[in-house]
Amino acid sequence: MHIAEGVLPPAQCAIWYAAAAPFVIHGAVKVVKEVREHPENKLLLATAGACTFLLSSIKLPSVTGSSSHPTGTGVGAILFKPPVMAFMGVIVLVFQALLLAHGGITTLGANTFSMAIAGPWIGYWVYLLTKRLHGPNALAIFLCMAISDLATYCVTSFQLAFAFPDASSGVVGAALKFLGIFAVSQVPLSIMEGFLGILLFRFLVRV
Amino acid sequence: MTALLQADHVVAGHPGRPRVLDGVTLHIERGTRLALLGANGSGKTTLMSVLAGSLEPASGRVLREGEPLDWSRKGLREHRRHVQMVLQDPDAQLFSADVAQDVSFGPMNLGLPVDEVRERVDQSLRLLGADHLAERATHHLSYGERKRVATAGAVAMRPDLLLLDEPTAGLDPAGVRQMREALDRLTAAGATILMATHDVALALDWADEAAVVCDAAVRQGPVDELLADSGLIARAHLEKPWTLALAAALGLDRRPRNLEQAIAMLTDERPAGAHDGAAR
Amino acid sequence: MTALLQADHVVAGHPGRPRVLDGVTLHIERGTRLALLGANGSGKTTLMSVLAGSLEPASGRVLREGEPLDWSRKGLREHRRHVQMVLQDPDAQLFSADVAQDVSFGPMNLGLPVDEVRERVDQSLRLLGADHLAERATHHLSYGERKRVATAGAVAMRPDLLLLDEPTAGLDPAGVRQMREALDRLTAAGATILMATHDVALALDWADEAAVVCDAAVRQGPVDELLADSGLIARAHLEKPWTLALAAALGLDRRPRNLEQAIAMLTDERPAGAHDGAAR
Amino acid sequence: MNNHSHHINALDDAAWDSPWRRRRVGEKVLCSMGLVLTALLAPVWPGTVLVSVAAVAFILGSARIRLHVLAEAMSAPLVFLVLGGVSVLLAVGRTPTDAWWSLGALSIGPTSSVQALRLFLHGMSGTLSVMVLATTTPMVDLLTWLRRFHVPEPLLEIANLTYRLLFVILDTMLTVMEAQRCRLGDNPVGPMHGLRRRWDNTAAAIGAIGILAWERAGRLNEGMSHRGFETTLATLPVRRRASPRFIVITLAVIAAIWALSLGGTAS
Repeated sequence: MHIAEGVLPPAQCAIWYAAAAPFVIHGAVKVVKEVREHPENKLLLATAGACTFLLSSIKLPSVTGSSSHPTGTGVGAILFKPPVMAFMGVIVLVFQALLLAHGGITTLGANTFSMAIAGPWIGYWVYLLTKRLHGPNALAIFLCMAISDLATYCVTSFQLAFAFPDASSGVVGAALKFLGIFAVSQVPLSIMEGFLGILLFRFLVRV
Repeated sequence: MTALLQADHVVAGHPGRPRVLDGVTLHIERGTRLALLGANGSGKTTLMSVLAGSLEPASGRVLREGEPLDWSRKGLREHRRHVQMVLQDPDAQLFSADVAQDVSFGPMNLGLPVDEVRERVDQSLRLLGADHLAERATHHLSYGERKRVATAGAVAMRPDLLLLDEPTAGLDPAGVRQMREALDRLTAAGATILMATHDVALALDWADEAAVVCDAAVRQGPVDELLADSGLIARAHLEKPWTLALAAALGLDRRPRNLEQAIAMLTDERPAGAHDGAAR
Repeated sequence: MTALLQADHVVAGHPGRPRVLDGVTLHIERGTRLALLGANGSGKTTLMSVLAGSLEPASGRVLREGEPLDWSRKGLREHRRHVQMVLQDPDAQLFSADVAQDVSFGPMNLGLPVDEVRERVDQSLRLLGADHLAERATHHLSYGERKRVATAGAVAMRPDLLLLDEPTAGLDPAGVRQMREALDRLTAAGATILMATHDVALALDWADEAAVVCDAAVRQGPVDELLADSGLIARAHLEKPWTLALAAALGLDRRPRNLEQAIAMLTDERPAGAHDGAAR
Repeated sequence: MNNHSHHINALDDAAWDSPWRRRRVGEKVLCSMGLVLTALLAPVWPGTVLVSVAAVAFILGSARIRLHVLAEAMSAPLVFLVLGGVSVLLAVGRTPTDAWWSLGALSIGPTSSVQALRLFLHGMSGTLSVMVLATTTPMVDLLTWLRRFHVPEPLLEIANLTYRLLFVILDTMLTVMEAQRCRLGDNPVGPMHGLRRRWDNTAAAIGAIGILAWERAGRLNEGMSHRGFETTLATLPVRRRASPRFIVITLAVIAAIWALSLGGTAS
């Protein structure tokens, strides 16, 4: 679920760009350093980017009909660490905006913040925390995937709420409204993505 | 007689090219070996997808045993019990860690009891000459082995009709030989096979019938007749098999299908010593 | 005379199989068309990687114009100006989505001025019969077109020697024809070509010399001589080209290399009317 | 998923075949982003409508993109905009005094409907403006163009490789999915349409695609080292001729939209 082009007012576009920039620059610096040392890693990152893009093109039908799809950022956070995902997320989001008309350029900052920063970071923290508490691996993966998905959707809902506060109940009311509407598709989706994550890692271990 | 599978005035394609096939009619009779010939991009794979129930035609019908194919979920499940397709690239068709597990994929989806699944896996690997590979990891197989295992995965569904896309492409001579032996075993076990191939010599030697895809349509007929037709060959951007080209160049009115028959033709021929070999 | 490129008692392999090649010696003279033959997994690709400077042999040497290859970064850079390899799978080589940009990669890497790069790109696409593709997207090309573009990428380096891995595999007859015409243009333009292939008939028709990889070693010689050697063919899991098999079966002491020569042999032969064609 | 992948190709194909392919990327970016900013900043009425009209005129008229390509591309954002619009339209909480309609906590009033309309119009005109770029400029051209802004080369190379691998892996993905369908992977026998097995099969498919993608990347890496790849992937810049006329038209259209919008509100 990405915010479409034109939907956010200019000031908020700028704020989200500013909020996302440090994370993305941090990630980009890491990526540049990484591939200077290991040029062959360019391809691995590109593969991860391409796979994330394609995974997001697996559309699951949802009640609201909104574009609900697995974000895959949870897997990426575990495999590549969140800073790298912040940068790769920008590439994927630009591709989605220009190849699928999904998301936008002025809303890129906001979408990056929700999908490529908040999602992976929160998911990754939960993953580490679960491991620290000696939780089973499968649980850690499930929580990472599901919660990174949920975090993305919560942040997006708040972003929309700031832009379109409810006529009677303000930002909080609007946030609840967006959370409610998108919950119909996003909550089951994030649980499914969590299970998919477990199955996927189980499959990868076997192979 | 009703054909095992039949395409009836099929029009099909994809958004960028909606009429890759434009009114294709094809009959596949039980027990035939049918070679599907055509240049790259002529629509061979599109036609196979339509026959396999993977691509619904824009117009026209697909009939199995005379019954129109039902494109619902249930109808397709039934169709795939009878018709199985094996794609050219084996790698993208093997999605399990080991060979036996991969071959069991189809039968497991049919919901069969474990014992029957096991028996089917054994039998199809045996038919493909791949029983010694059962416990191997799929990514340790050679290209030729992967091709045979991918085919075994389709054979395990016990289909009446197998649609094989370029089963010998990329194989070395030994690999081609093994694949052909496997196909012979499958035919002996009662399978009807359609094979799409670029290799006209193989088609002539193996097939009974041929279907040539050309200008978005299909010409079907005895394989030696179609492949001897220079006009059709040129239009379809194919090549005449050397045995037929040789016979034609020598003015012989025969259609040898392979090296042995060519040798027989020439040894029959030579004692006569006549230059006008056309007199048969 | 010093060979353009030479492998001298090369032992090479990979961690899982350290002696894929075990004492291979091979000479490539300037201006020859050399066919590299062998079954899948025999070590053809390993040998080509060694010759291309991509895999350092465990022992033995590679010599270019008599000088041992310097395996340092700098030495390899120099080597690649002279020797270029094209892999079988074009998608393993084409990294840019734009054809002209992709072909320009090698020359740009050489640090040439932009105008010369542009000229080289144009010329190599023209040699490969792919000039009309310059502005197309790589992912819009057919398999055969991608193969020719990948080859153009190597040709743009203006190498003395081209190592081509299965340049015609997977192509339809028209694609094979186009690739052969391109190779003829390259030879005419002065390139020396080594082609690894499974297609013995193609090798016999195209090559001057052959090198057969068999039992981790290489036998080199005139292509018609090696391919007529039934013992070698069997050991190397190859197949005799039909023209040679036919001549042998008819007891003719000739080695026709293609359909035309076979026809000529038989029309020369037939008027004599003798059954013992061996008397030539 | 099949349809969706064609959707990936639809905009990309249009961009490669576009008559504007030979235009300088900077000019197209100027046109597209100029319209986007106008859509965002100019008064909603008639600014956004004029921007939409101008964008459609550029796409269908000047760049000769086929209508159905644009229509298909717009279908996904349209769903988002309608949904977003509806959720803004319905206010929740205490019904405002000027509400036109209410049902329990839900209400529709002038404030919420103006907001909803604003969201919809901004979204439509913004997305259409971006489509000016998306339907006429292949991603590679855009990435090559970004070089002049001193974006670090490795980052652009990664983006370029991502784009190339996208189509290679898409092919693999479609083949894997088709092979699974053939063997009833999406349609197994069992309770709830074989739900349990469908999950396993989906995971197997995604895992297989991932592994094949990984292998492909490894092979491409090897192929590139054969071609002498060490650190950078320098390629030839494409030559394009500047078109002052195009720039003038673009600026004139944008200026006209501003004039009409501001004039409209002033009067």
